[in-house]
Amino acid sequence: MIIRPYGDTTGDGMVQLSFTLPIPHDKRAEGAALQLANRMGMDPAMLVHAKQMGDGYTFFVVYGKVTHLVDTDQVQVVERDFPLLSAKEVNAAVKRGLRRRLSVVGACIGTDAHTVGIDAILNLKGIAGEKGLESYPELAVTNMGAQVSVPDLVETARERKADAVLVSQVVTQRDAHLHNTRAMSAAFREALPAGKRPLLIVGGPRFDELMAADLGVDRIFSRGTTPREVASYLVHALVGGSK
Amino acid sequence: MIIRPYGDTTGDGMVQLSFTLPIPHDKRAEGAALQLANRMGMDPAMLVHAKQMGDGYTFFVVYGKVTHLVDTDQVQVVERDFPLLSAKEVNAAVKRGLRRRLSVVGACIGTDAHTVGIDAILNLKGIAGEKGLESYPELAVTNMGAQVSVPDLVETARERKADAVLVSQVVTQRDAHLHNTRAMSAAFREALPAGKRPLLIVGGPRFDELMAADLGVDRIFSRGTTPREVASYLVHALVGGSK
Amino acid sequence: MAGKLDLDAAVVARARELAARAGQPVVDLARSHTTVSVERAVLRLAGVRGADPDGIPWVNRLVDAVRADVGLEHGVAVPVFHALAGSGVEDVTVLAQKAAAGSVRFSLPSGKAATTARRLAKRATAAGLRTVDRRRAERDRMIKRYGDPRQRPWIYLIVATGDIHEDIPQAQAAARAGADVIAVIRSTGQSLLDYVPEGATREGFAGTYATQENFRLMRAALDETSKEVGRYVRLTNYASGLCMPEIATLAGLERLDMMLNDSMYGILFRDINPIRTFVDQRFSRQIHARAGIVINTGEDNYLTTADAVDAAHTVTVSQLLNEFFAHEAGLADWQLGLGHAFEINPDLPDSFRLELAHALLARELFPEAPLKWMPPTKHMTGDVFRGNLLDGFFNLAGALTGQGILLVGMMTEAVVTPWLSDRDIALQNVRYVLNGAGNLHEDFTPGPFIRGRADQVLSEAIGLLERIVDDGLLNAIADGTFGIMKRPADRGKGLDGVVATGADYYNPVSEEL
Amino acid sequence: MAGKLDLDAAVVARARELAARAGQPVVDLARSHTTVSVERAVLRLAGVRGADPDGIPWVNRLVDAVRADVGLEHGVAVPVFHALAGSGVEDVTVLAQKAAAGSVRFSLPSGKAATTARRLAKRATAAGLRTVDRRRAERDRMIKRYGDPRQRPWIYLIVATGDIHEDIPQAQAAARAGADVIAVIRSTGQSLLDYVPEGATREGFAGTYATQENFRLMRAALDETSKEVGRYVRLTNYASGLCMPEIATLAGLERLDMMLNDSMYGILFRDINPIRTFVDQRFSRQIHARAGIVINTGEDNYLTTADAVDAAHTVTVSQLLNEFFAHEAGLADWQLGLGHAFEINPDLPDSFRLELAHALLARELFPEAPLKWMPPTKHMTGDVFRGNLLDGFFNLAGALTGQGILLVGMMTEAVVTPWLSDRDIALQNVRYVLNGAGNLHEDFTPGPFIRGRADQVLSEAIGLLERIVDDGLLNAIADGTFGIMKRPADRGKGLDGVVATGADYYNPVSEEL
Ligand code: B12
Ligand code: B12
Ligand SMILES: Cc1ncc(COP(=O)(O)O)c(C=O)c1O
Ligand SMILES: Cc1ncc(COP(=O)(O)O)c(C=O)c1O
Repeated sequence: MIIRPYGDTTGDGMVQLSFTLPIPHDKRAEGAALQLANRMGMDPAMLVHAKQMGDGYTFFVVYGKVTHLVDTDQVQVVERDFPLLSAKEVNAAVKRGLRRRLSVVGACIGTDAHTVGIDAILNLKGIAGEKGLESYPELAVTNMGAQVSVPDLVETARERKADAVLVSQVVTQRDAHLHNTRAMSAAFREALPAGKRPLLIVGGPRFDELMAADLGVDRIFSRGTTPREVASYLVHALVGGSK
Repeated sequence: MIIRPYGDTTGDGMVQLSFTLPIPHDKRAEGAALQLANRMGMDPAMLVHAKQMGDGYTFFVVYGKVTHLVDTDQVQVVERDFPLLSAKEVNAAVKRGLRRRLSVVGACIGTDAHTVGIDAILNLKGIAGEKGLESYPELAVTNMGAQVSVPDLVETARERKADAVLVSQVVTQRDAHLHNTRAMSAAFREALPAGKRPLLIVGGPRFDELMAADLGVDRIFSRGTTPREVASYLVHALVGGSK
Repeated sequence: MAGKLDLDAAVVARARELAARAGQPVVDLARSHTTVSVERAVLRLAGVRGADPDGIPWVNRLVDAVRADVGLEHGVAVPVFHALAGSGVEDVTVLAQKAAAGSVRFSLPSGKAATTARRLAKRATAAGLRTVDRRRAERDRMIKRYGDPRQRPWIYLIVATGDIHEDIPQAQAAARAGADVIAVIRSTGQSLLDYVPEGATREGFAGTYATQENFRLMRAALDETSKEVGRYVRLTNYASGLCMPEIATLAGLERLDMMLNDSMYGILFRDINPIRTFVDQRFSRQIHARAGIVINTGEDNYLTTADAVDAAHTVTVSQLLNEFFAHEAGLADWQLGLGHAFEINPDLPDSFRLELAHALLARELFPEAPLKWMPPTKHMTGDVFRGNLLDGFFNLAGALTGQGILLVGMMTEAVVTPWLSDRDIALQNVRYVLNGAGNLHEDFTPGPFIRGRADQVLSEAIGLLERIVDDGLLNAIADGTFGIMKRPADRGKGLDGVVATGADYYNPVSEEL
Repeated sequence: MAGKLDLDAAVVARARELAARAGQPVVDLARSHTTVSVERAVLRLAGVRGADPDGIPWVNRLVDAVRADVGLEHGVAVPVFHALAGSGVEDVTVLAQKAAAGSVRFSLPSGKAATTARRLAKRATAAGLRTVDRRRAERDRMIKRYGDPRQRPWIYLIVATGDIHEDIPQAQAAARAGADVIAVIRSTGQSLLDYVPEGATREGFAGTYATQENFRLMRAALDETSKEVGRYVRLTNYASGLCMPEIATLAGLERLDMMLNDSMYGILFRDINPIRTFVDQRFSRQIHARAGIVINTGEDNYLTTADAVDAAHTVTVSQLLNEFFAHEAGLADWQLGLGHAFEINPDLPDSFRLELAHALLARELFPEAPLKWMPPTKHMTGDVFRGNLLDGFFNLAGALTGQGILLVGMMTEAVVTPWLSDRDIALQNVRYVLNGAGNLHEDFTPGPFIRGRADQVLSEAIGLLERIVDDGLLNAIADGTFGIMKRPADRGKGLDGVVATGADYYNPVSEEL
């Protein structure tokens, strides 16, 4: 299906854009702002606000019509390609499929100290009304907390014979989350042979779920993930043929 | 000079974008939103907010880096190509150059009833600390008010032997301002031979000043115009060689 | 919300008395004139429907024909029903068509024929009024069934796509998202049309025409939504401009719930002749009174052309006049959505507290009226982030001062007519403020600054009313007292549609109202 | 702003007394221990500067060497100055380099040699303290010359580019645009470094390292700007993490004006050992007291992990403890920027009034302290339009409840570290609210809801303090009382840097403070 942005009439293509240019405010700056909007495909573009900040920067707000079309058939997304199980089903599948508890090791790595996200997935308390993985009798969860170094993580994963390693990354400035994830997956590749390596999962609000291969991990979870989704994925990836 | 948008670091290229797509919110919709951002040149684009409105629409906020460059040397603007005169200078120039009062007829045409803008230019009160054209002894101003029809305007311009006709257009939905301006300039072309035609000026907050030729007028004034600018332009265009 | 300002009751009474004295001469003027639109409204109630192939309604053609033959000083009712009785035609619309074709002529009967014509006219218009009454009863039933909004202020949202079939889903979505009142704003220019367009609008400019069919379509859609959301969603339009009486009538016939209807807006902002306006507004308010419609007055507009601090007292004066005219026309206090607005320059020190003073003054002067509180527009800019913030403080001021109807501000006010997403963001803003701080009035006890400012505005209003009583309201309007717009009584559009009534003027509708 | 809540003075006194009883055992613990960072701070005051080629500061190398030879239970001062006296080296930094190279050994002198070493140490550190004193006098002079901000609350803005040379122009621009206080937030992870990095930072992550050079560069830049804007612009950084005492010292040496410095933040949010933290915070606060620096505590953080309504009383308890520890360390009330935050779920009914209750309680419990009021973060989303609105109501709550320091919220809180334009929009928001509604407190008289809520929080705080007095503060921390973080006293980072002091422990700086 081909669609266009919608302001107040079907097909009007209207969008709102704001940005700063590193130049003082004058007519030429406004022209430069419109040039950018035009290059982004806005035509006509209306410059509705311009404000100089300090000596050499100007903030702009532009409204206008984009000429681009959106083709929803071409959209690439990571759709959930596994069934969403109840806690009961997860436990039953592990028991039956693995005949031992599934070992999960989680951590915030690098200098990232944002544990609320990984805690939401792992801790009893959970999130959005769902209990975390600790509440699943058949999952053995180790939550290493924040600012864990990659060597410590690998070591612990080895110790706990981790089936899956769950890593959270929230800080994204200067692509910290990407660097840290790559360092982590490389370390596991180095430390363990292919068959012995745990399933690698990263999560955090600013990840692009399409980048798993690029980052060397098995799966990425982004904004709004719930524990049940993660548990279901673990069963799908590690236990297989459940249900 | 080549520049890029500035978020918090020189060259980071960061911009903010928001729009609605006429589809319900799900992963595919988020993918569609990212597709649009990508087509607009944002890469990477972070989808930071998505909210369904009613049954079939979703609002998105996207942040990210645009790959486009801005070349300030290529910017086209209508720079003021005439000297900015004081009221005294304007009056003196008219007196000397024309040897009679310069006749100005102003109106909001079509169904547009927004007179505040044209009044700011014409009325005594003026705007931004500058008095309006009525305060210039050498200008004879007729302010026809709002919702003036094009035939009435042409008629009055003829009657008052207008040297210049000033038209305001504020409402832009469905390009009303463009349609009305074109109708107005066509009517003057039809009614009066080239030499007899008054100078045609339009103004309003959402005009693109580059469109004068396209709309068949002599000059366009946009946001933040002041009476002195208009008076100076009148001298420049109608009296010439002043100063 | 009683008495946070401790206004002096004697001063308030004095203000009302002055307003009555200032308004009475205008009422007398209105009683002694009719207009083409008043007469057309009568014919609409009598059952004339539809338009000619050029889109000119048959009511216009009929009134023009009557006027050409016998003038309007007697009213159209008698000549029309006299002609109907004589022509053998059953239907007034058919009569109008014939009249337009020149195949019917009008004359003034006398004696028994006149009595018959009056009786027929009365019967026909009574049928129209009965429909209005039925609609009102229908509304009462639906409110009983679905309920009123759960909170005050009621949340009032505008739609304005120019296409009724695009407006409808947007209005329904807005109602689902929390709007209690939907206003479909009109295409620019409708005010100056001396007829009411017909049919469903597909392409208006910055609004959708007020037509009977658009009213019907939208009301039906909102009835559905009312059922769905379990709350009666009100519909608003504009009884303003040259066709005030007719649009009021159509609103009554199609169960609109509120109408923009001001005694001076058309004069000031559409350059409509003052007498035309005062005659039209009186009739249209009589209809609104009968139909149980809440009117919304337009004082907010003054603050878009005049300064909101300097001209604060002109708003108060206009509200007092609107109240007087409304009562005179039969409207009850609960029907008076008197207008005012959050339009003070936000850069002014204490701007928010000045807003509170003004808003609270209106609240306490008109304790029973469901005041209509309008958002910032003049000082909105293309900075939409700032815009949403100002709207939030506007919402807060509304909650703190107990406003009745909150017209939801849009962050894109200075940019475009509202987008779907603008409305969603705006409603979210309202919800946050009402939910999180809606009860803050409990903790709001105006200090000397706010009370002093309210007293000052009230005393300036009294001063102005005294001058108006001396000079006459028409002269005050001519002098630019309201909104800095100067409008002399002998100028403006639509003056040729005003007619002084004769001794035998007969209007079967006015008689009933 | 006196007594809108009418808090019961006896109840307030009881709360303070309980806090003192809960805190005293921890003070005793702090007095009987030292840490590697306390000892390094002593050496910094004594004049050790710079770092080895790997970036490890010479103070670290020197303390490590002393510890290896004689342990730390006696303090570093005596062994170091004894070695200095014996080595013929003039400069302590050179001594450190030699020690690192293994060419100096340390021993504990006794008798006259010990007295000499003490005297030398005291002389050296006194020079450092004199610099601190000079900086403080310098600040006083500049405040006299340029003046304090014209309004309360002071406007506090964060810069965080990760590059000090990008931070500087942004900070200057922010000050020109109205910021009264600039905070350079630190690169993630600095808290857990057991040394203070050296030199100017060009690439930090989500912040710029706290280094002496960065402090110097930024302070110099802001001195320029202070002159330009005619108002002394304050500079803030973080004395937090494993190097609290040293960073406090560097702040004193470089005339920083405020420092984030909490008694429990490092324990809870950086998993630093509790005893390490309590020892370090005591010393760092003594330095802050001497330097005339205002501390900012971190109670706001609890509300990012715990619920702001459920855990409101834990904020109050922590503020009372922070106050007790601060007073004990010599800080005056005007130096206590106690933290709290606008973190209640905005969807909660009456959320804004609950915020007012909490904020006012803090205000009236600590009437002389310049409370630090933190903006919404947890409930901010990618909807930046909504974000700017919430920040506006946060600003309003700050003005209504008389907060001292307003940390300016950013609409992009949930998205990115602040952009230049975010800061500009945020400042515009603050200006609008303070200018337009800054005096609204005059009209704010809390009703039963707000007063009841404040009383409830205070009584819950007393209940919790009673339990802490019984169980011990360390156990309460171990149980997850604050921010739902469980931190046992025998765990956490930096424990190996804690040493119980011996009877002969000598610290020439502590003696002076
Ligand atoms: C709470 C918070 C803190 C708390 C953290 C407490 C704690 N114990 O976690 C405190 C106050 C300590 C803090 C400190 C800092 N913070 Co902080 N903080 C936030 C805040 C307000 C909320 C984050 C949060 O808890 N979200 C709620 C959780 C549930 O959501 P989530 O993390 O997205 O997790 C969900 C999914 O993403 C997913 N998920 C996440 N991880 C994983 C892992 C796996 C395996 C899976 C399957 C799923 C998954 O599932 C979760 C549940 O749905 C955000 C702003 C905001 N509103 O988002 C800033 C923010 C994240 N912080 C930020 C920064 C910069 C910092 C500091 C570095 C500032 C400084 N220089 O001092 C410090 C230092 C922190 C450090 N070293 O990392 C920035 C990051 C900017 C960026 N994009 O790079 C933000 C965005 C604020 C900002 N705009 O500046 N912070
Ligand atoms: C005041 C106002 C009104 C007043 C007008 C009173 C009056 N006598 O003018 C009232 C309340 C009557 C009104 C009504 C309506 N309005 Co109105 N109104 C505004 C408002 C709030 C401010 C406009 C203004 O006065 N600006 C200040 C002046 C000084 O600025 P300016 O016009 O840009 O003029 C400057 C320059 O542009 C230039 N300039 C302008 N004209 C000319 C001409 C010449 C020759 C020159 C040289 C220069 C020049 O110089 C001026 C001085 O610097 C704007 C929203 C906003 N904040 O911008 C909406 C707005 C313009 N209105 C709008 C609409 C839709 C309407 C209505 C149609 C709504 C309705 N359907 O009922 C009605 C009907 C009006 C009609 N028929 O045209 C829309 C237009 C949307 C669009 N882009 O198409 C706006 C943007 C609001 C919105 N978002 O919906 N409105
Ligand atoms: C009373 C009143 N009538 C009508 C309108 C609308 O304008 P128009 O007459 O162009 O439909 C307004 C403005 O909002 C108003 O306040
Ligand atoms: C007291 C205190 N210290 C330090 C920080 C900063 O964190 P970090 O220790 O990562 O620099 C905060 C959080 O804002 C804080 O409140």
